[in-house]
Amino acid sequence: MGALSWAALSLPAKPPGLAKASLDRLGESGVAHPVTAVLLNYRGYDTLLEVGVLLLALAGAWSLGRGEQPAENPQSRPLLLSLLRVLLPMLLLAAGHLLWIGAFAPGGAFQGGALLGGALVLLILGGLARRALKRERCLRAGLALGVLVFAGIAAVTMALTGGLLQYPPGAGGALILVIETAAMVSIGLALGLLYLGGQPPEGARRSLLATPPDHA
Amino acid sequence: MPDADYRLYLMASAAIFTIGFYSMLTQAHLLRRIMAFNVMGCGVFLLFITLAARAPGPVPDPVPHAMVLTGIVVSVCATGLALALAGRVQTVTGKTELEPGEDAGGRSGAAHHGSSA
Amino acid sequence: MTFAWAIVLLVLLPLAAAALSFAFPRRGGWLAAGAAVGIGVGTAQLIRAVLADGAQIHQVGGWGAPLGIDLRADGLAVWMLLVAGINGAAVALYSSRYFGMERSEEGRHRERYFWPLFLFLWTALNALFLSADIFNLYVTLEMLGFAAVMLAALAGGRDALAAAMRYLLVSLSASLFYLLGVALVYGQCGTVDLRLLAAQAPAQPAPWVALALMTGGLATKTALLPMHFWLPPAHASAPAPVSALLSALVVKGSFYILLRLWFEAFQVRMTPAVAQALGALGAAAILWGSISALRQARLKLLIAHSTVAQIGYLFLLFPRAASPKAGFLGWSGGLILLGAHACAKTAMFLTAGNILHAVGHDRIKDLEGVTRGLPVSMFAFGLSALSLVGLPPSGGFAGKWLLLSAGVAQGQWWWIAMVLFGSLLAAAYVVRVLTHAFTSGSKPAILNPIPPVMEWTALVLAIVAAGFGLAAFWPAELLRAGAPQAMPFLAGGAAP
Amino acid sequence: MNIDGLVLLGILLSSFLTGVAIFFLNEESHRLRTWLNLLGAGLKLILVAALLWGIYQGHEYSFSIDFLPGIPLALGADAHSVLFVTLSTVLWFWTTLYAVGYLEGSPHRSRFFGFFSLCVTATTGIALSANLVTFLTFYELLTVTTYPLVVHRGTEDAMRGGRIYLAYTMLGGTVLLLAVVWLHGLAGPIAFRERGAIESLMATRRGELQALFMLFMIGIGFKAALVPLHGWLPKAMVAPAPVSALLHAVAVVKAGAFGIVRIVHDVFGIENAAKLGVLQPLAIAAGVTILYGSLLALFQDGLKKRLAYSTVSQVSYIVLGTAILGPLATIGGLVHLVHQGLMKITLFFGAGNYAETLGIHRVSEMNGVGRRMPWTTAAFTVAALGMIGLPPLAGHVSKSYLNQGAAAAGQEWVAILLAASSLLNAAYFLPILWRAWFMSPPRQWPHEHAFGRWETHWMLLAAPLVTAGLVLWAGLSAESSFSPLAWVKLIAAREYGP
Repeated sequence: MGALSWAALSLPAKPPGLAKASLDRLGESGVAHPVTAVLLNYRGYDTLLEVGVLLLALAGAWSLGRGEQPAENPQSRPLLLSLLRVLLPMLLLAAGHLLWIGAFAPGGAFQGGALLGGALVLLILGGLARRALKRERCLRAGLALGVLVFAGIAAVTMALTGGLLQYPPGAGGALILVIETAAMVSIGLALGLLYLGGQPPEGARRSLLATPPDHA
Repeated sequence: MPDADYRLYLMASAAIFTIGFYSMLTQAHLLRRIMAFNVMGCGVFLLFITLAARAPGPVPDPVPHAMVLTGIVVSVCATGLALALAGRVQTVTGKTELEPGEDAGGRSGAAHHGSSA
Repeated sequence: MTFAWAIVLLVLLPLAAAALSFAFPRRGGWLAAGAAVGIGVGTAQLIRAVLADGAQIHQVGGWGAPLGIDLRADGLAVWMLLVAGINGAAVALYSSRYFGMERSEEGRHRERYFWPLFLFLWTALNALFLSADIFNLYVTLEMLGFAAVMLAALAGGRDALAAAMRYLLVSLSASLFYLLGVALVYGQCGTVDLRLLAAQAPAQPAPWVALALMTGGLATKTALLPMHFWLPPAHASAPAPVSALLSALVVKGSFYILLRLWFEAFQVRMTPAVAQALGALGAAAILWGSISALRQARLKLLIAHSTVAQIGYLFLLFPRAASPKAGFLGWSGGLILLGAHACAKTAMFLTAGNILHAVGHDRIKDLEGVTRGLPVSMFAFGLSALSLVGLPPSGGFAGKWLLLSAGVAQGQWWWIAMVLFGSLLAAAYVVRVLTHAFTSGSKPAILNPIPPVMEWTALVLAIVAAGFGLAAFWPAELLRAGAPQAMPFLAGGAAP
Repeated sequence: MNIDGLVLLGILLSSFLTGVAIFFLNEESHRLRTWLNLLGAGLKLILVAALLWGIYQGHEYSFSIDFLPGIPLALGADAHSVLFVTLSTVLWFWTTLYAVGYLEGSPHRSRFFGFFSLCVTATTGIALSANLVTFLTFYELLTVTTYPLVVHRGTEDAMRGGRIYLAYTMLGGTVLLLAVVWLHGLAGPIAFRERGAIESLMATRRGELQALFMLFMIGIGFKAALVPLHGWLPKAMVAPAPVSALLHAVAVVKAGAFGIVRIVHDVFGIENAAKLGVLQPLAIAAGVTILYGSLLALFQDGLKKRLAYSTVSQVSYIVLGTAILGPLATIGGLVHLVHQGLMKITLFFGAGNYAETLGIHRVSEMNGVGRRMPWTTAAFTVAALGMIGLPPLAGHVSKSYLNQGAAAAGQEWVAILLAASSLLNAAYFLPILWRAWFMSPPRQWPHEHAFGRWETHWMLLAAPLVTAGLVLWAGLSAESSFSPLAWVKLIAAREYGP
């Protein structure tokens, strides 16, 4: 810790950071908020891989087998249900708002996705998502959406401008919004579904790997 | 930001990271170790944020902020994954700790076969 | 333009294939096949471009470092891509039958999740080798780590889950050490681009600490002694194709970043003391890994411990290459050894998978008569053993020859003795297996038939490992392409 | 590299491809396998004949491809190569024939003949190597390809023998690798050259060269079975008879002896080696080996073991001849490379026939075997008498040149040594012959097989008769212009220069 603090303290107080450069070129980036510009434009490639990491983490969790059964009977939790009635619309609205203002104020796909994820967790807790959770194909498609849209746009920009994630002049803002929307859906789904600790449970059937494999 | 504050945050980030790492080494319960990982992560993110705050002018350096956002998402994924895995370990072994010095090699090949073939 | 499209083929294609194979779990095998073909084309194009025009740079988003991320393909990067491509393709082919052998719900489950995880792993490796940005490297490193851990857990048993859990915790902590280092570097230098860092060469204490943190984290992920403890259980308890990926490729990802840090971004700090220290750990790993490999009762564990020893060889690259005299010999020797080890180790693990499935266990002392039942697999094992021991004309020999030549040129006799002694130890542990397998026993040899594809994949890879020393001049040429600019002191050792 | 050089590649491929093809054969396709074997061996024979003819016509042969950075994989056909490649190819053909007969009906024949062919590929590779790294490559390949042959039977004994074999040869290979790398570090790539390739270092690097010479001799000495590095040879006797014949007469030991000749002649140069003062220790090591091997052979009851120790002793004649400065000794040593090969392979064929036909493994069981198997025993007798050095057989020629060479070099002790060795040879061979011809056979042989009209399988009989004939020929026509001796004289003339 000593060495670490010493090293940290020795860092120059007036740093040679990229603050100026990123602000100077903000105009070219298609968004007005510098953090979003870094995330989706200057260092958009990081974010592309990161959306991949999120899907990977979810696939990894699902590979462990089926997760826990959500609450049996939603009616047994009246308090949660009444809370959800108020909270859910607000969460969805807030998520959409965060996504939209990400272009010029703190916010964006991750923040919005986190709220969506929270909403999903609440739904699961309330036992309201059981039917949705059974539609595994849709869930899988929704989860993969972010990566596919992002990678697709990266490939398209390559074809249009010859540069990976190099947006055509003027199209940056719109493309970023498309990416962010798709990413937000996937992020929300992934974060919410990670809560299950595995693949969504399958009706009455016992989860696949829940019983310890037979060790002779 | 006044100079003194900024140093305080630097030292705090180093301290948080060290505390996290110490727990990672000494704690046995998987949940605690996963939390220790998150504490370590917080130390790193704090360092990034502090470094961003050094930038001259009213707006902090956005690059470390973006990096922290990326880092947080990764660490959330890692936590989710680790929790799922720890849950599975508990289901299968009935324990919430890893046996110290556990080596899969200790077991005979035949008993192992069922799971890895 | 070549490079730009190669990125699409090498990174975006497998990434999209990974997402698609998650969305359409039944199509995983075909998606992987498509990705493999694309990666093959991309790698070939890139190799041609690098050999013709030297290092290639692509500025993602058109921004350019330091604001944007630069991707770069030089000799080292494309060599790693090639090694990953060959082994990845072989593992994909093998896996197309491996998971199907088990006709149970459990087997189908594994197969469904193997493909997306595998494709993410391949994406991560390709992205890692192409990245010239230490923060972007962090992201790829995490992707690699997650995919590796979850693949290791895929076997699902008690051992595999415990080993994967340990692996995950180690891997995550190590990544944070790396990330902390990245933060300090950015704080000091204001950039995370490898080449810009190399140009700055700052002398303050922070980069030293950063470098120590990053090296510690990466060495842990590479399983360098004494941070190797997690590797043998994780590699040995995973399904065979996964063991192959972990040993052949995953540990090399973090090793590659170490090379980039020490020989490029912070080359000014590559003092003889650092080089000797890393080399000494490597030497210790050779001894420890080989001796414990000798003592293993199970084949997969033996192979996993052998990985620990072979990783030790890779670290001998540091003292050999970090010398103005004959540095390039050590550099190319270590990297050729890396490729040879990858192919040989994949072949060995695939063979072990065949044996495990065919005879129902992998206890070395009960392998009597296996050569009779699985001649092709055992032949593959023997050939890959040639490379592991370093007998000519294998790739292992070519690598060791170059390392030894560098050692002679630098007058480092102690290290030469180490390399030679390690070869003898390797011979001892592979012969132990061969001895038991060749002994004609009375036991019923084969319980389950093995699909020919699985045997032949292992054999082809073993032939590559045992034969590519015959063309060792070619990787040396490739590694020279694009290297000298970034790594001036590697130019010191012209080919003899 | 030239078009003619493809002949060299062809010589290697003729057995390599045969070997690979045989691996793929079904265990049951005996006939096809036999044809493939004989085809490969025959093709190799034809190609070597073409090579000899071409050299006679004044063609030069070389072949090289890129290998390690800066070091090619190079084949050539100089005088040394031709001597060894001809020997091994001729003996190969007959050993293959013999092995086909010997292994009839035993399991794993595809594996056996596959490695058998790869083994000759490695041996001819050693013969044709034109530089040190190529030599090292084939030298190690020989180790690898012979191991499966040694352990072929798969018994506990075989595995132990194989382990010991591998331990010795791997250790030797490692020492050799060290020597090769070190010498490359000093002198750059080393291509074999008459009179040596290290002239430039003679003045400045004397100490290092001496150390290097010692390393080379130790590294190769393992395969050449120089005492005390010979331990593997008797242990490797667990292998089937054709393999023993191969190890002793054609491939491993012979490759070791050839390697020593190569290093002394074409890497160091015999005159340079003499100047370094390293020849005398080598001569002494060879002398010790000659006596030690003969002495131990005396006490072996197992026939193959006795032959094994005899090999330890006889191969060092070659080393001894190489270690004495002067053309006559060089000729004696080199020609023994051929002569010992012919004689020893005949002896092993004989031993194999006794074991296979009558179940005889010990000298003490050989009473009267000459009456039961006169042809085999006749061949065995010719070879044994040749070993003792009886004129006009091949062994006599070698020994007389060695004697003269030693006298010319002023090394009188060699004459005494050779006389003692001849006496010992007689002491361990003559009792065998006496038993075989003059003692009465037992009522029942240990384990008799019937083979139809000949005393044994015709393939088992043809090979020793032919090689025994060659022993006679090499001795009788030694002074003609188409004999091993004539060729060896040519080598010596070049080695010592005008």
